[in-house]
Parts: sequence; C-alpha cells; structure tokens
Amino acid sequence: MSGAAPSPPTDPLLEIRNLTIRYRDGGRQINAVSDVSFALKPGGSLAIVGESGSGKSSVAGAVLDFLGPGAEVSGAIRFEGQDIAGLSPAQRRRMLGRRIGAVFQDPFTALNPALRVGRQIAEPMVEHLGLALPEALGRAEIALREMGIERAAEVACAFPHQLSGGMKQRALIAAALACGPSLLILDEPTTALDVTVEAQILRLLSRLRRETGVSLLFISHNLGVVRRLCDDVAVMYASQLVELGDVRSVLERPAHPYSKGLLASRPPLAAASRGSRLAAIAGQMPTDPTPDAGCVFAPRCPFHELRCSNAPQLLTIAPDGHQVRCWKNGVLGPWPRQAVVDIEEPVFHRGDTLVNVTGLGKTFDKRARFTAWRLSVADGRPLLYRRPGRVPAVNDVTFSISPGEVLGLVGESGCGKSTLGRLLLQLLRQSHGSVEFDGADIARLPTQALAPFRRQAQIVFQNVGSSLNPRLSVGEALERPLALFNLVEPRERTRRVEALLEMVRLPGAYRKRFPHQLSGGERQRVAIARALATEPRFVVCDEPASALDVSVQATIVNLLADLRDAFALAYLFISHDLAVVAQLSDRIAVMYRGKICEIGTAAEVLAPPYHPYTEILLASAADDEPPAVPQGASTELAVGHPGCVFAARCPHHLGSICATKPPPLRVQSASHAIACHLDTAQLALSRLGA
Amino acid sequence: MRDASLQTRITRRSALKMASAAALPALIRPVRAAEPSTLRVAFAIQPATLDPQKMRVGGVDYNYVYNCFSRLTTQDPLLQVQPDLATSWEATEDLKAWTFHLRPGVKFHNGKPLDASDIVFTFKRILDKDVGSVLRVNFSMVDSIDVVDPLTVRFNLSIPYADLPAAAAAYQAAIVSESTLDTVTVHPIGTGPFRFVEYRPGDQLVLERNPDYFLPGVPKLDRVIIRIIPEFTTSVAALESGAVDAVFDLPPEQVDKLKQSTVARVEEVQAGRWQGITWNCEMKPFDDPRVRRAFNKMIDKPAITEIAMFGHATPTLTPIPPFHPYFRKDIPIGGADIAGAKKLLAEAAIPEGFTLEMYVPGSNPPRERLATAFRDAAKQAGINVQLRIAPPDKFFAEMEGKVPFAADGFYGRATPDLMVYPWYHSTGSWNNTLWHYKNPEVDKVLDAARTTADKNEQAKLYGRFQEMLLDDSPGSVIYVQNFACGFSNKVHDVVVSPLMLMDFSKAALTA
Amino acid sequence: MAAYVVQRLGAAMVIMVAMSVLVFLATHALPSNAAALILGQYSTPETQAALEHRLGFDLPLPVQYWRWASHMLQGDMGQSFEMERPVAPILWDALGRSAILAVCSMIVVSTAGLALGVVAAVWRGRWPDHAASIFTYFGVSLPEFYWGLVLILIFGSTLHLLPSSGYANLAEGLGPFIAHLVLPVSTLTLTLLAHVTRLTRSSMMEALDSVYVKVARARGLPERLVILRHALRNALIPSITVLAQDFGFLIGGIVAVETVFAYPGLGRMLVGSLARQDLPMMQAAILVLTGVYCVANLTADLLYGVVNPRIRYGGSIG
Amino acid sequence: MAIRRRRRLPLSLVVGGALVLALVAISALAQWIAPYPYDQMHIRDRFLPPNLTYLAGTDEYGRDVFSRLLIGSQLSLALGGTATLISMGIGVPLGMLAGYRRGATDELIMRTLDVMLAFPPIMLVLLILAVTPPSLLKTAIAIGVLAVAPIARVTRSVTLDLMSGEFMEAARARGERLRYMLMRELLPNIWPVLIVEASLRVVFAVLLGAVLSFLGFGVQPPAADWGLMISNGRAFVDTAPWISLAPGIAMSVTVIAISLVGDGLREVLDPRIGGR
Repeated sequence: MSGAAPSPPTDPLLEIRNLTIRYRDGGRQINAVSDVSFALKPGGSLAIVGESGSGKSSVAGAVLDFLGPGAEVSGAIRFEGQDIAGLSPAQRRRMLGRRIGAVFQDPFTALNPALRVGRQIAEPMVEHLGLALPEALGRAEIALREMGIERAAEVACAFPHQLSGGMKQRALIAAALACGPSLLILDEPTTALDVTVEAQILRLLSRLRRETGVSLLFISHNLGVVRRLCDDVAVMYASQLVELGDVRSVLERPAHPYSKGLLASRPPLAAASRGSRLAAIAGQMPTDPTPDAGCVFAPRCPFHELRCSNAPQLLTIAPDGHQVRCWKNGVLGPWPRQAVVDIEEPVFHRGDTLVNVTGLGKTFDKRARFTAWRLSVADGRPLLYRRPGRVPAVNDVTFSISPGEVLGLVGESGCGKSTLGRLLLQLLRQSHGSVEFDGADIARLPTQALAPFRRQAQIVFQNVGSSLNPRLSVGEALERPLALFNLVEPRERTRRVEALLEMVRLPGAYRKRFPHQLSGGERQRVAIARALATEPRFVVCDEPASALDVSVQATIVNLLADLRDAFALAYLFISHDLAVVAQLSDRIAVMYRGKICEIGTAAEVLAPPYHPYTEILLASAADDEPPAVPQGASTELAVGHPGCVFAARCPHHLGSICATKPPPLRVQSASHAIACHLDTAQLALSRLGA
Repeated sequence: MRDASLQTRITRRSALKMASAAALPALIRPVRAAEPSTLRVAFAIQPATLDPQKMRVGGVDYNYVYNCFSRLTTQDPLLQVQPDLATSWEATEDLKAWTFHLRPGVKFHNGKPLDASDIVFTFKRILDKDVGSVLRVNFSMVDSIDVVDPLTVRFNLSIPYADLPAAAAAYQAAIVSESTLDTVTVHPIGTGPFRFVEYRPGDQLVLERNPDYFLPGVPKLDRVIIRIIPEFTTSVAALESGAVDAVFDLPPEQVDKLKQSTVARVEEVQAGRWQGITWNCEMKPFDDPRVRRAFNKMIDKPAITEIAMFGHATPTLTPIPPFHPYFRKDIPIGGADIAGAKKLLAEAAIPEGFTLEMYVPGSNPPRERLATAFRDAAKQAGINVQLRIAPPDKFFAEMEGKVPFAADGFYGRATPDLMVYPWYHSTGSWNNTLWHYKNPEVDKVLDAARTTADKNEQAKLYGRFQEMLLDDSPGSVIYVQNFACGFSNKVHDVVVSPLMLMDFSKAALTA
Repeated sequence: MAAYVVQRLGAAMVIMVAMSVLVFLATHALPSNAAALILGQYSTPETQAALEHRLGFDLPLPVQYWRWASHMLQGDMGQSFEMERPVAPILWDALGRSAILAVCSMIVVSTAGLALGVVAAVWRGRWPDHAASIFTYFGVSLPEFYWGLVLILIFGSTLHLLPSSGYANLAEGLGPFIAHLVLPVSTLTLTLLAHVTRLTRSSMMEALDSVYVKVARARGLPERLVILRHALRNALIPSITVLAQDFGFLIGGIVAVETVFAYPGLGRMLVGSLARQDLPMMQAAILVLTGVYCVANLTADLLYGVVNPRIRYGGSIG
Repeated sequence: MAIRRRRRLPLSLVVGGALVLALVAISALAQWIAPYPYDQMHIRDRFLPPNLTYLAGTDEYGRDVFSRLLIGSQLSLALGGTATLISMGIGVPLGMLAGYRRGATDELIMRTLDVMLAFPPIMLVLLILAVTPPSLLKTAIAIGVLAVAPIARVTRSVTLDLMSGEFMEAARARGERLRYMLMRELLPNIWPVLIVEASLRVVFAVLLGAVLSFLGFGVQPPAADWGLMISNGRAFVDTAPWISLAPGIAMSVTVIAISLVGDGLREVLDPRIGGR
C-alpha cells in the first residue's frame, strides 16, 4: 500500500480464509488458530506479529503443509488462484521450493551439517528446474553472490559449520529463492541473530523484494523489525487475528488494546529516568483459548468492561481502514503505566565503589588437559606442541560500580559480557587483573573464603528453562539460601519464602509448585527471589529478560527497577538489547570482543560522540530502515592482533594504525570514555547516514 | 539322505525335509559328498599335544597316537596283549628281564627304518624325569634297557613284574625316532597305519594312509580327518546330516537319541573307564576310618549310576570292571544305608549339617551328575555338600589330591595290576597323589598278585582285594562307563575298543 | 583432519600399551603355578624351578613384561605350554577364521540394522516400527548360544538344510563356504541387530525431526530424497560409533557362537586356553582380540572423521 | 527433563512394569510358590514333559523344572541387580565427578575408563573368572565392573548437560559445597536417565551371566540360574526340550520386560527419545 506502485486490483497471491487449526493433546483439542482470514497481493509483504503461542507459526505451517498428522486444519488456503488445501501432499510438496520458498528462525540448525552449502542451494533447482547438478551448483554460486557474499565460490564449497550465523541465513535465503518463487515465507528469520546481523539481513530482504518482486509473508514477534520490511501487518493473540492493517497506521495508531499494549511494552531507545517504568501487559496468554466465550484478551485488558466477555468479538473495520477485533474499535485511552513514587536521581561519586575491576582478563585455554598436547608431523620432524590458547574472552577490562548503581553492559553474542559477569562473581577465576568487592580483593581469595562475598553478590540468569532446578519446588529453591547462610530460623523460613514470593509479586502458595508448573515470567521472578533471598547488595543480571516475550519482558524489567529502588541494589545488567539496557541503567558499557570500547552514563552513550561500534549498534536497533552498515571482512586481520578489536568491522577505519596499535582512551567527560584512534572531534562528527 | 527318506514312510517331517532339500539352490547345498575313502570323525576336545610321551588326557590324543604310531605291543578289544612292533617276547623265569623281538622291515613315515635303538630311546625318554611323562611310574621297575641286536631289546627290572608286555601297550609308549623328535609337536613321524598330514588346533587333524604300513592290506582308508566339535548336540547333528561320519565317545544322553536314527548307528562297548568319589585319608574328616565307612554307606551305586549315566554304565566294586574275569560277581552292589552312615558319623562326632566342599572337574556332565546325585544322598545323611566345579585342567593340576573331597575318574587300564596297584598300594603313584591309603594287608595282596604268573592265583588274590575294600575304601569307585561311538551307516569295520579307542586301520566306507 | 588422525592414532597406541600391561599383569596374577601346570602331576620342585628359570618366571615382573612385550612386537607370541608349538601361526589361523565370521556378521548387522532402523523411524508408531521392535526385542532377549542351539535344531538337525558346525575353506568351494557361515552369522546378527536398529531408529528420528529436514521439505524435495540424502546421511554418523561398540559385543558373542557351532576361531581358542591355563596362548589371544577391538574403534573414529565434515574440514571461513 | 504430568503412560511401561513387578514378586516368594525343593530328585520321574504334577516337566535328575525356574529367577535377578548396583555405585560418582570437575579430573577418569572400554566386554570377565574360583558374587562384581565405564560415560554426559543449566551456576554463586552440588542439585536430575541405563545394564548382566554359565564360569550346581539351566539342558535339547526351553522363555520374558520398562521410561522422560 505504501511503497508499491499503484496497480489495478489484482487477485491476491495468497488468500487465507477462515483458517482454523486444532491440535489434539491427549483427549483435549486445543485451538491454535481460530478463524483467521487475510490476503497477500502479488509483490506485497505481510507480517504476522504476535507473542509465542499466538498461533502465528501455525499459519505459516498450514501454508507449507507442515503441521503433521496431529493437526486438524479447516478453511481455505488459495495460492495463485488455486485452493492448495485440497491438493494431495505430493502436489503440495512440489509447490514448495518452486513457487513458495521458506526461511526459518534458526540458521544454525537449518542447514544440513553433512552437505556442502552450494549443494543445498542447488538442490531445489535440480529437483524443480531439472538442471544438471554442475549447472545448478554454478547457479548456486551466483545466488550466493546475489546475497552479498563476496567469496561465494568458497562458501559454496564449504560445510555449514564453517559459516557464521549471518552467512548461513544468507545461504538459506538463497536456497529458498533459488527457483524464483512468488512467495517467500519468513518465520522469525532474524530472531537468532545479533542485532547488527539482523539489520543486514533485513536490508538484504528488502533489496531482494525490490529487485525480484517476491511477496513476503513475515512471521515475527518484533514489531520494530516488521516496520522495516512490510507493508501490512496482522497482529495475532491467542489464536485469533486481532488487528490487521497498514503497517504505519497500526504501529502509530493501534486500535486493538493488545496491539497498543505490545507497542507500549517496548522500551524506547533512550536513557530513562529512575522513576520511569515500562507499560507492561499484566497476566499471561491463555494456553487453550476459547474465542467463543468472549474477548480472549479481556482478562489482561486494562480497558475491559463487562460487555467484553459476553460475546465473541468480531473483526470490524476501524476508522482508519484497518480491521480490529474489538467492539471499542480503537476508541481507547492511552495504555496505563505503572505509577512510581518520585525518586530522586542518585548521585554516584567515584570514591564510593562497591565493585572495582582493574585490568581484568580471562583467556580460556585448555592448559589443564593433557590431551591439548598434539603431535605434529607436518614438517617431517615429529614435534609435540600444545594447541594454542584462544583469543581472550575478556581482555584488560577496568571499571567500577557504586553501591546502588546499575551498570548496563551491551554487546553482541560472544563478546565476553557473560564471562565478565561470572568473573565479577568469581564463578570463573580471572587470568589476570583484580576484582575488588567492598574494598576486598576477592580475586585473590581461595574458594572457601568467598562465602561472605557470595551472600552479598548474586546472579539472575537468562535461560528461564534452566534457571531453576526442575526437581526442587519453588519453596525448596528459596529456602536453600536461607538455610545455607543461616539467615532465618528454620521455623520462620516458610514465612520468609512467602515474603520473598510476595516481593516478586507471586502468590505465597507458589512455594509448593515445581518449575514446570510455572510460566517463563514466573520462573524468572522465582529466580530473582532466590537471588535476593540472601539480601545481596550486588546482583549480576545476565540477560534476565531476553528469553521472554515483550510484554513479559517489560514486567521483569519493571520488577528489577522496583527492587533496585526498594533495596538500593547495584546491578551489572547484561543484555544484547540496547533499549532494555537503557531503560534500567545509570551507566552503560559497550563491549566488543572482550574489550570495553565505550563507557559512560546512559545519556552519554546514547548520544554522540559515539564509539563507531556503539554507533552501529544504535543504528541497527533503530526502528527505521537502518543505514547501510559495512560488514567488514572480519578474517582479513589476524585474530589477536595488537590493535583495536573493532578495526576489522569499523566503518571509520583509519588504516594500519587501527590494526597495530591499541586505541587510546578518549575521555569525553568525568564519566564518559571512548577507546578509539579517532579523536574526540572526529568521533562527534562521524554519523552514519547523516 | 534322500534314499533314506524315500524308504521310510513319508511323514510330514520327511516331506518337509525333501521339499526343503529340493528348494535349496545348489550353491549352498551344504553336505558335499566327501571323497569315498575319507573318514571324518568328530571329537569333542582337541589334542593337547602331539608328543606321545607327554600326553596326559585320553580321548583324541590316544586315538591319534594309536593310528599314527606303533608300540611294542597292543591290546585287542578283549584286553589281550597282541604283537605290534614286537612280534614276540619272553621273560626270564624270575620275571625280572624281558626280551622283545622286533618286526623286521618296519619304516617310519619318513622312510627311516625302525630298529632297537628307537625303542631304547623312547623308553629312556619316558623314564626321563624332565620329560614328565605320566608313564614313568608304570616303568619305575625298569633298571636298564639294552640293545641286544638291531631287532632285539631287553628290559632289566628291579623287581619281578608279570605285566610288562601289557604295560608296553600304553599309548605314551608309542615309539618315536630320536632323529625326528624336534618336530614331534608340529609334524610327528611314527610307524602307524596313518601318516600325519596337518593339524590346525581347534579345527582339525588330518591323517593319510601310510602305504608302507607293516601289516598287509591295511589301512583301507585314504584319509582320516579328525574334526574338533565341542558340542555333542552339534556333532550328532553333523553326523545325522552327513557332515561327519563318526562321533567319538558319545555322552549317554546322546546315545539313546542317536539309536533312533535311520542314517547312523551307535556302537557301544563296556569299558574300564571309571568314575567315583575320592576322599583324602590324610585330611579331615577322612582321616577317621569311621567317616570313610559312613560315606561308603551313603552311596547307592546303582541309583547314582542310573542318574549319571542313564544306564550306559555298570556299577562296580573297584577299578576292576564287572566284565573282567577277576571281578567278584558274588558280592552284591547294594543300595545305601543312610541309618548306618548316620550312626558312624555320630560315632566320629561329625555333627548334623556338617558342610563339606566337593571339587568336581567340569566339562563332564556325567561326573557332574554323579556329584549332584551324591550330594542328594549326603544330604539325607545330614552332610551338606557344596559342589565346586573347576575347569578340568585346573582341577588336575591344583586340586586333585590336594583337596579332601572330590569327584574324579580314570581311564581303564590294561591289566588288573595297572588298574589297582597305583591306586591302592601304599607305594602306588596315584595313591600317594590322590588319597594316601595305607593298608598293609592290601599291600601284601597286591604285591603277591603282581609277581605271580598263575592266573588262578591272581584271580583269587584280586578277588580278596575287592572284598577288603568294601568297607575301608579311600573313595568310592561307583561305576565303569560304557564307551559308545556314533557311526554313519556307510562306515564299516571301525574297531571300537573298551580302551576308548577307534581303530581305523580296517575301516571302510560304502558310497 | 591430519591432527585428528594423529590424535586418534596416538590414543589407540596408548590404549594398546595400557592394555598389554593389564593383560600381562592379569595373567601373571594367576594363582596357578604355571610350571606345575606344564609339567603335570609328577613334577618335582626342582624340575619346576628349572622350568621357571627357563621360561624366565624368576625375573622381576617389569623385565618379564619387557621381554614379553618386545617379543610380541616382533610377532613372536611364544610357545603354547600345552601344545609346545609356536602360538603365532595357530593364532593367526584362528584369527583369520574369526575375522571372516566377524566381518560377515558386521556386514549383515549393519545393513540389516540400518535398514530396519530407517524403516522403523520413517513409519514410526505404525506397524513396520512395531514389527521391527518386536523382532529386535526378541533377538536380544536370549544369549547367542541359545539362538545357536535353536538354529542348529531347526536347520541342522531337523531340516538338514545347513551344516551346523565347522567351517569350510574357500578352496572347498563357495557353496560350502557360505553354507557354513549362514547359521553362525544369523545367530550373531540376531543378538546384535537390536542395538544398531534402535540407535539408527532414534538418530534417524532425531534427524527427521531436525530443522534441516524441515527445510529440505520446504525446498519441495520428494520424501525419498529427504530421507536418504538429508536424514540418513546425518543419522549414519552416530551409527558408526555404535557399530564399533557392537564389534566388542561381537567378539564376546563369537566366543559363545564358535563353541556352539564348532567354529575353529579365536574365541574358542581363548576359552580353551583359559580352561587349560595355557598362559602364552591366553595372553596372545586376549591381546590380539583387544587389539582387534582397538583397531575397530580406531577405524570407527577415523571413519567418523571422514563422514563428519566438522572434523574433516576444521576451521571457519568467516 | 521434567516429567510431563497428564501425559498418558506408554503401553510398554505399563506392560513391562507389570511383568517386572510380577517377576520380582515371584522370585521373592519363590521358596513358598515352588511346589518342590529345587534340588529334590525324583529318580523315577526323569525327563517327564510338562504335566500337572510337574508344571514345566522334570530334568535329567527328575527335579521339578518349574521349581528350579523360580529359584533360578532369584539368582538371575540377584546377579543382574548386584552387578548393576556395583556398576552404578562406582560409575555414577565417577561420571558425576568427571562432568562436574571437568579439567584434569575429567581427563584422568575418562581416559582410565577408555582403557577399560577398550577391552571387549567379555574379556575382562573371563579373565577374572578364569584366574579365580567362580562364585556368583565374583561374577556379579566382574560384570558390574565391566559396566562402570559406560555408566560413567552416560552420567558424565548428563552431568555436562546439566552443568550448562543455570541453576547449577546459581548454586555455585551461593557457594554450595561439592557434596550438596552432587547430591542435591545433580543427582535428582540424573536419576531418571540412570534408571533407563540401569534397566539396560540389568538385561546385559542377566544375559552375560547366562553366557558365563554356558562357558562354565558361572554359578555352581545344583543351584542353577537360568543360564546354567539352559547350559545343562542343551544336551537334551531335542529329546527333552522343555529343560532348556523353560529357562529360555523365562529369560526372554524377563529381558523383554525389563527392556520394555527401560524404553517406556525413556519415552516418558524424553519424548524425543535419545538413543545411546
């Protein structure tokens, strides 16, 4: 509707009408998709957005005929004018790859590890276009080049494990488009990727769309990503389509309360005050929605009235042309935000430090293992050598955290941020440098002497699936720290556990539950309660909200903020998501390949002057179409060269100095420093796309 | 095979057999007709050694030696001493010097002629302690051996000994040549009816006809292949399917089964091989004669014989077998007297529930059954017997004679003297290994019997010996086993001897 | 890959040395008096001592080990106490015959096991799956010797279809050669099949559930290609390790099967030498069997490297 | 890892479980169920086929095969159980330690076990049993030792899996001691996998015990585990097949029942079914 040239009304490429999908689970039937209808015109792009369990992937599955025998599908799926739901499985299979391409979420497992990449791209061409394998392989190489891969010939001959995640996803897109399909189904294609890589893939997709005219059906949980790629958006909640319309109008003027809540839950990419909280959606999505009984969102809806639960909600046309499944039809107030008592912005002084890290480094080598020894016969003379150590995971890091202060730590996966968090807690021992806690150098302490420190420093993890021992009840998990540190009399413990649960806003009765009986958000609350049971002063939060849906993520971030204020906690808040970090942090450190390249208050880091890397992170995370970010040929510089770790990817690369000399620390203010060869003036100037 | 099934009534089984035989493609037709004059015999154990003087266990070793080598004398199936390499022999009046006259013109398989020096070498080898031949004790009375002339040797003895010609028929006394001794374990050279061709341990031993054999017209077979098949189920199946032509020493449970066969037959003879229970008179509790008597009373020989051998054995008094002329048929071999045994045990102050370990050399089901049956009897008498099955070689090397209580058994010997003297005379070799039995009366009788050449006198003395042992025996010789072999119906004239032997020299096959 | 090969070879060598020490120590820990065993009942302490000296049993253990091991390395396995023949030729003969049995069984087990496993995984939860699992349950529920007896009874004694014992040289013709192998190989197959089948089934199911198979389907490949090219290729990789492991069980099974079928192989030789406490024979047989197993594992490791591109092609290309 | 409640129990687990319970009950009560003493001979009733007096017939001594089967089940199950207990008792702590400590401890333990694994399974047992007089306990120990390495390997791999679980790190962040980590955090999560593994091992031990009895390295008569019964009965396999058939069927049923339980448990514990 927006970018596409005006055209006479054409038949839709893909039209889905009254699609309903039910799964049998034991004796029960569960609605995965209820009565969903939409159409995608040729060359168009439609996003289906929703949280996990909303049914969005089932819609894609129905188009691809991937639902398996357990699913009961009804309704019509018309593709290129043909009702494909009525075709035989073999006929539908033949349509895949040729007319419909698909790319899935996890590029790391989507390529067959035993086949060369080129072969996997050539495969559909051999199958559908009848090409001979050598010819198809040649075309595969061309296709890879099309995807922006420079050493296409080399990549075509490689096995998947030799490629990076972004490269894999490019190869998968190349394979999906190999036969020139008219429809490309993208099921969360960038979710598993780093934010900078995600930006590149999105750019690639929008270029391909422009160049080939392929239509996109894009499944995502991320509204921001959707804006960059799609014309139309369909929001799904609990098996239903709740809102459908033009991307800009839906994102700017959401008409359904859920869409509104979803948008409000996303933290803005800006420094937040201590008193600011995200707008969260209370409660959780029903696992077995029953749309016939009334609005499925009613229990979580702040605008709901008695009338909402009386009858099923119908899809109606909202004033600005999009469809909404809400009788209020867009006439809503603003999404309510959590009220916070005014909190004074704390002032931290360099002097009062809780955690002080100096020259901290960690290199994982396998020195302890004698199998690290290798016999080399390469040069004719047998030689016993040890496999060289890896690049340091954390490299000469220095910073401090004051009591009650939140330091955000941002970086891509593998940059060493989690290792750094574990070093602070001495869960890993450093290779060099020191960690002082409350004035004591805990890095020199033997393990047995760490007990008092352990009580005061705790950790909350990312993975809600494994953060709680599945064999321990919530009560047992929370009692253990109390017992271990002898904090509470045994008789008092139950009451204390209930108090802890209440603190993280869970009912006291939850202490009898086991982790598998809790939702992801609830588990994370228990994990937070467990970390706080010892009344610590410092908590490492290692991506505590990253694995959760947006609406739940907001509640956890809010909870952490509340606890910070209530108990004057200091956090090291680790995340790959700059926006979330910004929401909670007083200061932010940006990490790349084991080094901190920029550190400063949240406002300072989010505004120029930037470190070039910060700049790319910010640009990639922006909702708008991201600027072209140079990829950089990362292998051209030897790993572990003495220069700037970011040199290989740096858009402002100054030449050999970057690779040979460690960058100097450019102090911008008392709290803001940037490690870069560019001087302050240049740093302030260089703005991508500006 | 097909002829046989055609002759019999067409039952479902045979119909199936024919159908399947017809359906089977020629490629995997399993039973290829062997060349007419190759005899394939299954043995359960492989030869331990090919060196005749060093053989210890019987079975395949004896059969190989018998067919590959010759001795001075041999014994016929009636245990009578017959000429082999020696055509005649005589003793001095005092039985202290024996002269053997050799058959002229005998050649070893490598063509070397046999002469008296080979005999002397062989017997000196037997008497050499370092060789460790089990036969040494049997010839302990030999002082010296002289070459009288190339075809005559003389044995000079320290004591009168009537049974030297029979003793010389022992398999370990097979004549070897000094010149080929170094290869005796790999490629033995003898003078027997068959020549050694090859031996693949665990698999087979191949013999071929010796064309220069000293007896005219034998052997008839071109080849004898001794196959090693440890499981009798397997070897009997092989016999029935024609994969082998004969099976050596069938255990009793296979005898009755094979007797039903239409393609094979069993030849069974009474033999002197005995099995029984030994107790060591020097060890507790058997140092008390009352205990020995009590144990004797527990044993119901006929019942144990039936359980252990299913009727393919005969209860006996001593190692002298019931078919021997000297056997005391008039002494009844009765059942057990549990009450009497209990009384004796009480007198010897052996408490009720006394526990005793009984060692049993394994790999011999009848012997295990014998032990199990005895255990049952002992239980009734209030003795708790725990069986300890040991690998045979381990048993013979480490347990035999060193434990108070065991089940054991021995091959039959050629003469009454060889049958009993080593076991019951206080200087007897086996006696001093096994049970240390000391009875001066018995010594006197045995000494008298071995030095007399008068058969009637001998019969009387051995008869008395059997009576003397009724009560006071240092063990119980329960039965002598039959010796049974299975033969395919196309095999003829294999002589089955009570000495556990198959003589292939006259054997022939029909197509 | 080269580093991988060197590493695996090194590990195999270390294991062989460790094993030889173990075998040597275990056999020398035998409480039996070897000299008494050799010389029999009538030996005297003097003759025993003389023999012990001749055999070097009076030397310190490390010296004995060194002598033994260095002889072994030169292929000299000593003389059988009992037979007084050199062990080596007997052993190699027996090994050759066992190898024929083992290799045939491995071929049958791996092809049948893989086929059954794939069928069961593809038709999971339906009758081919159930049939395969019942069949394999049945096979593995009884030890080899029992199946051996049953097969002999059916095919040897009753039907007279197949020879129930021994072995035939290839020289005796292909027919008898194969015929003699059918029953022992079937017996071994029956007991080993379950393991391979089940593992193939589960790794195949895992492969079929994987994302790359989903992607392959999304490329519109016919199911046959999806199964054979995409799923099976990956499912094969773990099967290699299992087959190597099964080789160990095969060696165990061979000991029993060779006894039942009177198959003149190494397993039977080993059991015989154990029963007779024939030290050199025992040591050589155990060492050779473990060596064979070691080689099998090594082969599996190397094959694993060849099949698994992660090992064959190490580094990333960025 | 968590047991999915509400999930229906697989048929294999129900059937196998019922069979195993029945077998254990029968063997526990064998002395009372058995119609005759296991070693009582009825000389006149030898080789009787199954009939009303002797439910499974009689053997070559006229002993009641059915009674012997019942008593034999005790030995076979005791052998399987003891061997498995031994291997679990050694293998589980070793595997947990190796997986938990990693580094040099891991290397030391696993490389040692590699050497053990490099022995073909039966070799070690034969060696042990050949050099010393046989007894049931020794057989059990030998078989148990044999299974130490595979059990330790499984335990280690599960431990390694769990080590990446963040609850383990949370416990370490509390400064928990080794004992608590292994016993309270790890073990409760490992045991479901171990039960599956144990069922495999019991089967393996019962079968291997039978083979050893067959080769003459097993229990001593007249006591008879099923392996020895089969071994003794094989001489009569065509004239009195029930003597070896009955223990064969009993063993087959036992093995299948235990395998069913193992497979059923695996299905319950891991719906994707990970094979080993």
